[in-house]
Amino acid sequence: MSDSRPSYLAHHFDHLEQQKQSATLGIWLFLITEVMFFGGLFLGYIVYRGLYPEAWHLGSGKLDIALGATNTVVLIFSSLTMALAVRSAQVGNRKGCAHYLLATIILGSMFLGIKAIEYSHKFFPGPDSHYFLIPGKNFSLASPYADQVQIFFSFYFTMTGMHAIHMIIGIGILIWLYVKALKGSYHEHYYNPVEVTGLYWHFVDIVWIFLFPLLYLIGRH
Amino acid sequence: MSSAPDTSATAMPKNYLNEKITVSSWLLTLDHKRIAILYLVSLLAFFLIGGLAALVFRVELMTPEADVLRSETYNKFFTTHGIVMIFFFLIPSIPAVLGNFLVPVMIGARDFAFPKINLASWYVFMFGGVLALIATIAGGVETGWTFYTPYSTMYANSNVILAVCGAFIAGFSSIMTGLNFIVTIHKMRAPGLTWFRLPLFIWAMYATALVILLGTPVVAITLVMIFVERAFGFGIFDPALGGDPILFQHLFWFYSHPAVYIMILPAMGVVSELISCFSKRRLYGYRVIVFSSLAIAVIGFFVWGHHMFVSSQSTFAGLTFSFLTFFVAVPTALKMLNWIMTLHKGSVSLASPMLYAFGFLGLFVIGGLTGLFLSTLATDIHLHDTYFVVAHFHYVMVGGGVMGFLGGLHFWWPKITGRMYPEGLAIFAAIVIFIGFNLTFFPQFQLGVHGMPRRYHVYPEEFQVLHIASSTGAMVLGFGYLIMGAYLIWSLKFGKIAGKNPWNARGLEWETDSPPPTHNFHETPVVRHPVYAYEYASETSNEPDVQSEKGHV
Amino acid sequence: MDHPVVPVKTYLTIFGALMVLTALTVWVAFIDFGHGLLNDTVAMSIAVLKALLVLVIFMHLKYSAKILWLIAGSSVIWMIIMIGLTLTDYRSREWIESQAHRAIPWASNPPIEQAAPAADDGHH
Amino acid sequence: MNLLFDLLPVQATEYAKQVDALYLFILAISAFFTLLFVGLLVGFTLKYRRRTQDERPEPPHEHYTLELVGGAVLLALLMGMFFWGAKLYFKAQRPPADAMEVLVSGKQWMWKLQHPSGKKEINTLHIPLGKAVKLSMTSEDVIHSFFIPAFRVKNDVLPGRYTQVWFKPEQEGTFHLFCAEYCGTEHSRMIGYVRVLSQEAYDRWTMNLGDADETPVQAGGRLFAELGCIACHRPDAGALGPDLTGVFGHEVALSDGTTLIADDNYLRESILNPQAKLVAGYAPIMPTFQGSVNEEQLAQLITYIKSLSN
Ligand code: HEA
Ligand code: HEA
Ligand code: HEC
Ligand code: CUA
Ligand SMILES: [Cu+2]
Repeated sequence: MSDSRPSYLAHHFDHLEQQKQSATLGIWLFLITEVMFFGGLFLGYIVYRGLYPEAWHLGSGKLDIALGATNTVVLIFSSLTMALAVRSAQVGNRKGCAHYLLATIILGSMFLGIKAIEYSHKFFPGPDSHYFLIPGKNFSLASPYADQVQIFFSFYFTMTGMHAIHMIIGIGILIWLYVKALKGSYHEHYYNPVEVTGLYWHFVDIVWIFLFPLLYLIGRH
Repeated sequence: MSSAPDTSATAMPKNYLNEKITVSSWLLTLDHKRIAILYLVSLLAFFLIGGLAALVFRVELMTPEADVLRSETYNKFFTTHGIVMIFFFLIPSIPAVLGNFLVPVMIGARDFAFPKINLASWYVFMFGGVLALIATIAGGVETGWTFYTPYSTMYANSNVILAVCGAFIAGFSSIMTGLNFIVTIHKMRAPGLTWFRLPLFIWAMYATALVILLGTPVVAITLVMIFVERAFGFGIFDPALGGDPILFQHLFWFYSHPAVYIMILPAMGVVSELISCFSKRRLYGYRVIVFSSLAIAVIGFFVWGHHMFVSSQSTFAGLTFSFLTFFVAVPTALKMLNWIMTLHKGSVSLASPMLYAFGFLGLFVIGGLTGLFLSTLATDIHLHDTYFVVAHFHYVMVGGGVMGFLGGLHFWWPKITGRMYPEGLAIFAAIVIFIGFNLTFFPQFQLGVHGMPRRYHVYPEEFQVLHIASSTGAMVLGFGYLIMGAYLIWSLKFGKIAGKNPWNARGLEWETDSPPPTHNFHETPVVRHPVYAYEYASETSNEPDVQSEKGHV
Repeated sequence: MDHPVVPVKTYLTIFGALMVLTALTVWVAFIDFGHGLLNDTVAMSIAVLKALLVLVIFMHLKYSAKILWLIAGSSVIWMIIMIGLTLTDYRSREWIESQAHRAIPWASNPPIEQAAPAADDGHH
Repeated sequence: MNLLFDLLPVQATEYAKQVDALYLFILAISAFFTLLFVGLLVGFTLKYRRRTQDERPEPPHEHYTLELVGGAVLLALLMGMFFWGAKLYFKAQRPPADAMEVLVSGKQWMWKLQHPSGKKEINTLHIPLGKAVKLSMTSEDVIHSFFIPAFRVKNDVLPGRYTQVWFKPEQEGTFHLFCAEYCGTEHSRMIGYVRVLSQEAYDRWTMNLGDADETPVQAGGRLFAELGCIACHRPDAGALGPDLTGVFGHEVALSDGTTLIADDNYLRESILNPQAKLVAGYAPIMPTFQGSVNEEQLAQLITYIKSLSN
């Protein structure tokens, strides 16, 4: 068997199919752990929202819905380009794969850029506003619920922060894939890394799909 | 016991140990067997650190007054002891050492599905371990291993940040190992090795890996929350803002209760192997044991609130969790039953690994049954946070987990190193450890029932007698471990050559050389018989074992 | 058993659907359904729908082995176990502390404040 | 007591005896199974010990009757433990209505206690024999836990919340009081005693030292006036806030349509975070008193409000 082994088949696997299935199974199992990881945050969110609904409405009202919605669009768009990158590799379009990866990287970075702008609004609320929304000693908000709103913002920053860290890691991996894709490493016989990264990226997208309504859209009516 | 060919040949055939022996060939190895050795050495170091910390505070506890340690130091010591023993010794112990070594060999694979991730897991583990050690030894953390808020986030010193990071990072290494196990067991079994031909050790690893994957991320995010609250002043559990410290406990125990099954399931797997081998027959109710492992893994996630009966969670929640807790006892009890019934009409011999298996059985029964006092609401109100709990969890973790680990280590030692240890000394050490253990922890039940709270540095005088007994036991126990360490190290160089299958056991791992060659098998094995087919000569042969035909006396 | 290649058109359709749902969820958030819970339910249903679209098409679940469905499903189930059992605590705190003692027929003591009379019939 | 020979610690309450009965029940079951198990282990090992090197016993049969029956029997035993334990647990959760209330405040590393008479003490709790006592507990910093082994009671003491423990001592004497939740450096020194005195002795003790202090109810009433609560909470028609007479322990209708029974935690929340649960028919104008009252004053205010319901 050894003479017919392609270079991208690792020594301990018998055949490509086994290697491919292992990779897919592995990443899905990893995604379980991600669900539970964010699940812990969702649990905290739900408990406190149940205890302090008004504070949650107030806090949510302080978020910028336009930026949040834009980011949702950007991220879903990046999921599309990611899916197309995988597809290009599947059909052997090496160039297309690289291009779509690049597009995904750019969209991902856009998301982070917009997130950074949003964060900075909380850090530097501007001369005419009377609040400072970073949790901690200096947190200030003229409201009887200020304390509980602070908990809301602790969750806001932890959740979006954890999400952003996932994005950053994803973009790092994508850049590495992009470099290899430029060299034509991924093609119809071997595209595991692209597919696996794609699954991760879509998952991060799904997390945002939930974060967006939970954080931005409550109590708007 | 062994029919090992007593060759005086000093040079072993080419194997994973002697193939290449540069430092980098070890530190950059992708061979699961070498990674297992890396883990073994590091884990023993952690065990030593945790154990010595225990010895020091046991000495302190010999008198009711503070004489050896200051309160602060005492607290740092038991915290170090708990964190190191749990996160850096017992949780990884069997999976990362024996599991790493054996899973691919037992299923006839050349390696894990993801060897690089496997190596990374060791580095991640060491990185986390070093962080935690810096925190606990250089600085000192004094929160207890449970990190309860608001103490940990608002009052304790800031080394807690480092310790939390250490535990967080170690979690990743668990996850990597667990992931590798599941994928490998699913995708890389040798031809003929169907699910119900898998050795029970593999099943135990599989169940453990499930718990790891589902539980560990939750403790990770919990530690992140502790981290942001402590480091950035985010209000998450802070009661002054309306935060709820009980929420932390829910999150923490959601992982940490299942984690106790991460510690015990692998030991149960080892014990299944030992009992089968030293009774020379298939286990009674093989499938029951398989499904009880899975049941424990699943039910283990429903019971965490039994650590919080007096925490002032709602009365109804206490009731629910108590009720659910009793259901984990059933699959465990069934395992016990099956092990015993395997001995019935078996062919039982008491080699040193079997002694550890017996130690496990005897001690885990006590540990498990005392768990029932704690899951019963009214009795737990009294016993919670007393030495009764301390005794309970040492009986299950040391009496169960560590005994299982040592039993497995002895059983597979010849496979791992290619050499036998001196059997007489091994039996002696096992007995010393058993006696020392009971002397240390049995008196603690009595202490607890009489109200001695845990994590107490100074205590009322009437408790002293039992504390002295316990401290003495700890010395005996330490002495037992010392003998064991000594002869194991001795055997590396001077032990008798073991040969392929010194115990006449069944299982693919015994069909290859000891120590195995780098890719485990010279050619891919094909399994032809049910599991534990002691009636056949070997797992892969077509011939029934000639010996077994005339075996019945 | 390679995944079949999904046509670009399918991807685009799904993308379109996701965009529409995003717009919908924002729009709907500004409508008052009278009861806050209803707003939440709608928002979460849309989010679940979106997630399913991503899972099934973008993540190829539709074309994958059963085991991957099992994995995806069990992760959600486990999250529900965690959240659900924790909520048994939060949801029942006031319930039991102030009045629900009565609801447990086999517990015989009178409840804290409602002294003797309530205890006679023991259960409502 | 002698730790070496006494199976159980002092039983200073009726409840302790009941808990111990359950304890002995589980102990008996445990002893039975341990002995059975170890007996079988040793017995089988001796009886079926290996006689020849190449002995190969029959593989066991695969049928599951033993497991099924065994599992069912165990489950029955376990459910017995559960119900018995739960029954006692409910008892421990529900103090009798006539219980004397002592306020407890935990603080690193001491117990502050205050009696209905207003008498305060630290780390030693004097209580009369044969009288039900209920402790309303809260913490000023971290989590502590109030533990009296002789009474078999224990409950965590939390910052920001009230928890309770109750008991009815039936034996005079001095018993240990421990902090059972790890709370920092001097956790092991956060201990004290419970002194159970005869009623006369208790009264004498109260008289001796207690005359200078005002009762919590008195103190609460004074604060109620001083802090201006009285301005809004007057029992007349035009008052801004609801009349607090008879609120405690009774149903309150909230503005979101739900109702609840006013208990300690509700009163506490109403004072510290008034907007959290609005009483139906009132505007959200009550200011928060977070920061302007300390734990002790808060407890006194609440005791006062409770006294309005008697
Ligand atoms: C390896 C680790 C391990 C294992 C396996 C277990 C197993 C069990 N544990 Fe334990 N436990 C711990 C480690 C472990 N525990 C630790 C570390 C703590 C303290 C943490 C801390 O606070 O620091 C703890 C604390 C702890 C508590 C909280 C106590 C308190 O703080 O107040 C409770 C309460 O229910 C409990 C219950 C149980 C039960 C019911 C089992 C069951 O799984 C046991 C099942 C086994 C048997 C029942 C015995 C075998 C059966 C037979 C011989 C047949 C006959 C049996 C019957 C009659 C049923 N444990
Ligand atoms: C796996 C887990 C584990 C293990 C193995 C141990 C092992 C021991 N523990 Fe454990 N213990 C815990 C987990 C563990 N513990 C936990 C989680 C806590 C709670 C912490 C908290 O409250 O936060 C605790 C708390 C705890 C307490 C309660 C402290 C308190 O509440 O104040 C006590 C008291 O006696 C104690 C004693 C011991 C002793 C004497 C041992 C002995 O078994 C140790 C014996 C070991 C040695 C003496 C090492 C010696 C080894 C050698 C000499 C050589 C070997 C060398 C080679 C092989 C090369 N431990
Ligand atoms: C400015 C007016 C005002 C002051 C001053 C005030 N309250 Fe109130 N209080 C209200 C109003 C209005 C409500 C009803 C709406 C609500 O629940 O917030 C209320 C509700 C309450 C309730 C809940 C009553 C119920 O029926 O359930 C309590 C208890 C209470 N107040 C205690 C206090 C105490 C103690 C103080 C002083 C330390 C105080 N209040 C000071 C206006 C006031
Ligand atoms: Cu207070 Cu321990
Ligand atoms: Cu537990």
